[in-house]
Amino acid sequence: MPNQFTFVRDILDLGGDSFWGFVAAIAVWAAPITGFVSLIGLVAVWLERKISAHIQCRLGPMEVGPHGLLQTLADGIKLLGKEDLVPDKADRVLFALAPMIVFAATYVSFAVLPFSQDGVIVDLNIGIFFIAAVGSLEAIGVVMAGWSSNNKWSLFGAIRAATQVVSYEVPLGLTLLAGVVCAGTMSLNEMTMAQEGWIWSWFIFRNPFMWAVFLIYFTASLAECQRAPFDLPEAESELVSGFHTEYSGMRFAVFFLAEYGKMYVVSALGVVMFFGGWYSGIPMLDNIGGLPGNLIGAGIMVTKSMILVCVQMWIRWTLPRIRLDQVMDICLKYLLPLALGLLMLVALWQGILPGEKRFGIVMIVAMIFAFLKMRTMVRNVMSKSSQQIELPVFKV
Amino acid sequence: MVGPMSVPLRLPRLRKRTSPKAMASPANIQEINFNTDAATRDNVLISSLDKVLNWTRKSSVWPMTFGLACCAIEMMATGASNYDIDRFGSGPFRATPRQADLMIVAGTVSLKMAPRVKLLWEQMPEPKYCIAMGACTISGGPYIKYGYHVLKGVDRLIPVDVYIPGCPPRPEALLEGLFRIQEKMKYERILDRTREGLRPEVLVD
Amino acid sequence: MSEVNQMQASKQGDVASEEMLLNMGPQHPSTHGVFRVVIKTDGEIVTDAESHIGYLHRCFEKICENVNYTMATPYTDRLDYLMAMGNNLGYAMSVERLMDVEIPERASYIRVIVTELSRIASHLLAIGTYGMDIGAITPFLYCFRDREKVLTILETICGQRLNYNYVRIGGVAYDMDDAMLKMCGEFCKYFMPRVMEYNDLLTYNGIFIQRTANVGILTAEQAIDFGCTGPVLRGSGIKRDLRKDAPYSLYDRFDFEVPVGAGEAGTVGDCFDRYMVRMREMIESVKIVEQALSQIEAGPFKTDKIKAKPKPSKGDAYTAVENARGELGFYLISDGSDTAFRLKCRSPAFSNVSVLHEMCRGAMVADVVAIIGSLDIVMGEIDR
Amino acid sequence: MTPQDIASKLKAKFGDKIVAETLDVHDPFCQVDPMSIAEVCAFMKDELGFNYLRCLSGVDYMDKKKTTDDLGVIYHLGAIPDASLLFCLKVILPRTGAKVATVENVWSTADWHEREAWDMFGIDFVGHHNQTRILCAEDWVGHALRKDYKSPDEYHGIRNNVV
Repeated sequence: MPNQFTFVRDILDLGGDSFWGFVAAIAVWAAPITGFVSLIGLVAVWLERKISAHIQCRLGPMEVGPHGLLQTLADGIKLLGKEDLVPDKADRVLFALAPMIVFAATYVSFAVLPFSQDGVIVDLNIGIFFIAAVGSLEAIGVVMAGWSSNNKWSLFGAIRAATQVVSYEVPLGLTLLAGVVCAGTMSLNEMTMAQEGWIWSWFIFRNPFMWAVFLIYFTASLAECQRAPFDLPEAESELVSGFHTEYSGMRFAVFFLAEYGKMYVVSALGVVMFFGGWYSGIPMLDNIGGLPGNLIGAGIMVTKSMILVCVQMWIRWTLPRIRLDQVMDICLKYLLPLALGLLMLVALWQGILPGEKRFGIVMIVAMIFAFLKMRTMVRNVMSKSSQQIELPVFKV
Repeated sequence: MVGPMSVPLRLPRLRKRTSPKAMASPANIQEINFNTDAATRDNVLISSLDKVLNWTRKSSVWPMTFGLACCAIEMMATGASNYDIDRFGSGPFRATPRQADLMIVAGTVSLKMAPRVKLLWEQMPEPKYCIAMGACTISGGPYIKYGYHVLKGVDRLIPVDVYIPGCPPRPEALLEGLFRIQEKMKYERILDRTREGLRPEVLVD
Repeated sequence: MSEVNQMQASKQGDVASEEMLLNMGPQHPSTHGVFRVVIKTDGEIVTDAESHIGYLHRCFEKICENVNYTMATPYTDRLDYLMAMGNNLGYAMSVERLMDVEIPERASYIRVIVTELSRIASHLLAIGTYGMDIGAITPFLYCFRDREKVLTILETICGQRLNYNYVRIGGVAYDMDDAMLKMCGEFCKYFMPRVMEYNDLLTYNGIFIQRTANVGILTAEQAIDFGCTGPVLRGSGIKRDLRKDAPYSLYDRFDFEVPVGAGEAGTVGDCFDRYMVRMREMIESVKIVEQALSQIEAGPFKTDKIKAKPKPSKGDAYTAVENARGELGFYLISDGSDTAFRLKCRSPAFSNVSVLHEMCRGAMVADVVAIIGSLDIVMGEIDR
Repeated sequence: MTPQDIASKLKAKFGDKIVAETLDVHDPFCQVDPMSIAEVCAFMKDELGFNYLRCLSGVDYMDKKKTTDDLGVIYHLGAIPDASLLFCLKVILPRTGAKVATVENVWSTADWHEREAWDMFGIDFVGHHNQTRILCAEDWVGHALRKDYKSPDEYHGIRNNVV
């Protein structure tokens, strides 16, 4: 596939196999990713504060810039200027290293995330595998942070994080496998291209079991990001601030940035696997090609990912926190067997009807129907549960 | 006017608390005179950088979740929907002192609690600010006369920037206190160290 | 920290699991003030807990021995600052009992109205912060939104948002005019649908039920043994409410239920039961306010038999009222002067929280937070 | 059960350990010998149904003219759910070496109440498992609610005087 950004390739080729060429290539690619991660962090934090505020009948940041748009920027620069504290009895090396590792784990994932047809830095043929591998590095950083802080709350947070992240790797990996089975490739680019065409060729519609796989993926990814209701490692009401209790200033900001970066990564991966990546679902729009086509694709991809990020935030500000043993129950008793069963079903369907896209139309109709019925369904479930536990029912 | 680059750009330095006694001594005034020549003081780059840094600080004052008594309920009300301190960028109440900029001492400090208040203050990273919220933290309030176990004013323990009277102060009063802190931050010298820590009365032109 | 070092030291040997001492508070986001509990944990399981109080000891009883009866009223506000009207009422009633005076009917109605409104405000805060302890932050803000409405009414009546000093010895400080009574009625109409909103947001939530059901079970025997009262006792299934059992003021004129825990989601006496008791008590309070509004008639709002410096006759009496947290008692000894000889405050949360270590045993660290929240402690009252 | 019944039952059971009885006041009470308060309370709980200790207060009876300097402990007993069952027990103690038997084995709630009475009045509850200060700091000097208590000027280097 021809790469539009040939000047970068030129730089890569300029160096050839030499060390300095390698360094130059890294520098050229690192700059835009760094910018993008920071931008995602800025926007996502602002969105989070605004969304939470509007959920809670508040306004959220209003005074710093129009509608508080500059709020996160101000926060970031302020955190840069704060005193950098290392607790007296902390393990200084690990303490300094931990945020870097956590951030690196997220940061590296961006190398293989596709933005548009040609807008991918490295089109690894094992891209999905790569993301899963570096993603779990984060747990190491978190454990380092918790251990080195020499604070019991931090240690609690770190151990919880390790338990949770390692357990949820398993159902997450199985759902990733389901995506791989559908696409027949591990490359994220090729996986997206397998969903080219009308909206029903997206995997979530094409395969009747993929929507369930998506729900499991989304749940597991929430746990991977340590977002509510799985935010036990930094549970504010229990563990003060969890593993980053002792972190201040820039180091804390790095943790923060990594968290939002990770949210974007899992959302983008979900978009690639289930929602057709950079495809809009309308072939005419997707066939433009060239630089405009790539830009439109990148816009669609980022928008889709940010919508998923917003859903994560919506869940965070609605649900209470789950207890550790319940978190493990959900993972090992429900998600894992479900994911295994669904993987088999997905594979079975894929074996019977390998290239069948039109089934997606049926699924879309069914989903719209279910969505319309959902309101009454939820009401029914609620009234059933209210009968069961005899809650007060009032005339509204 | 000398160009901006003639002054070496230094890393942000922390606010230094110099005791007034040391500032007033003649030797110090000499030193200040030596440093404050017109060239460095009117430096455009540094003072505008200062403005930006001050703006960021005043726009994101993160308070610590530190409720002691009745005033804490009003502090919670200030963070809640009706008053919404988040509008001014002070929404994230941090549970740990390490990530907070502002300590709102909300409620009566007893003598049993006093060492812990001091510890928490010392755990906060610079630059840090303190609001004494309510009569009890200002002077002991209603407990000043017969309250054997009550600290008579939190300024006996830690430096206080803004006092908010009331028992308890209304949420609007707390917001006003926050604005006063922001006002204070607006005129701080961070990079322009020639003026750092100077009080108006010893600033010799 | 030494424990961490010990763990490091012990790792060369066999896999020995050691207990870890975890200090929670006095500055902790979910200890509701300055409560401190030292928990002994084995991993995430709590093996023992020890409560430490006194970080907000404000010498209430000493002050009351030094200032006259009228001047002591504002200090009672600051005991249980979430339901200051109830404290005022208890204190005023204890002095009135020693003085043997009758309170005008209108004053009693006003007392009931403001006390019940105050109870709603207190329970709203308890429910909101309980949601926050469990990890749901949004219900907290919804509760505060409606709590502000109560506070606005109370502020209109007496000019303060939190510590009212409104219920005075011999009546109330100011009369309530018709506009204020109308505000109360409007609030009652506004409030009922809101309760359904909290139910949708929190009570029906599966995670919330999972987190609170079968957690922190307090049996009825334990509750009585430790002197628990209020929603904590009623959550354990015992129908005890001083408003019903030993009616004071005008509570015998109103028709209301005493909700008790029935183990709807789990076992009787778990956190969910205590939460539900508070939820239902708000409804009952609204009912009482509505009845009081329909019954109140014109008349004096305070008795003219009591002067600015009341001097009760010599003697002692223990008077208890049902506050939002349970039985609030004042034991007053008078020596005939205008200053109390001794005023002991029996605070409900003091007894309620003393059972904490029994409830925490075998729970998880996250449950400790849920249990403390379900006890609904107010440190101003515990430490006095 | 009227207060008269309760008082007569106590008299019949304990004889001269019931020092005095006063029944025509707001809260009818019996005055009990300090060291036998525990058995009286156990009897009240097991036989008479007072399963609930409403309040335990320490009192310093020293008045301004210093006609007396006794300390006292007052037990307000009640029952759950029967709210009409009320009675009161009083114990009078000498100021120095005030000792009274603990009732924490009868009602667990007495544990903290007795610790508070120790903290505030210096009344020694014999047999209490953990008689430490509860409200004041652990290294606090003096018992604050005694009438002759003087507030300290300094605590751990923190000025505590008013000026």
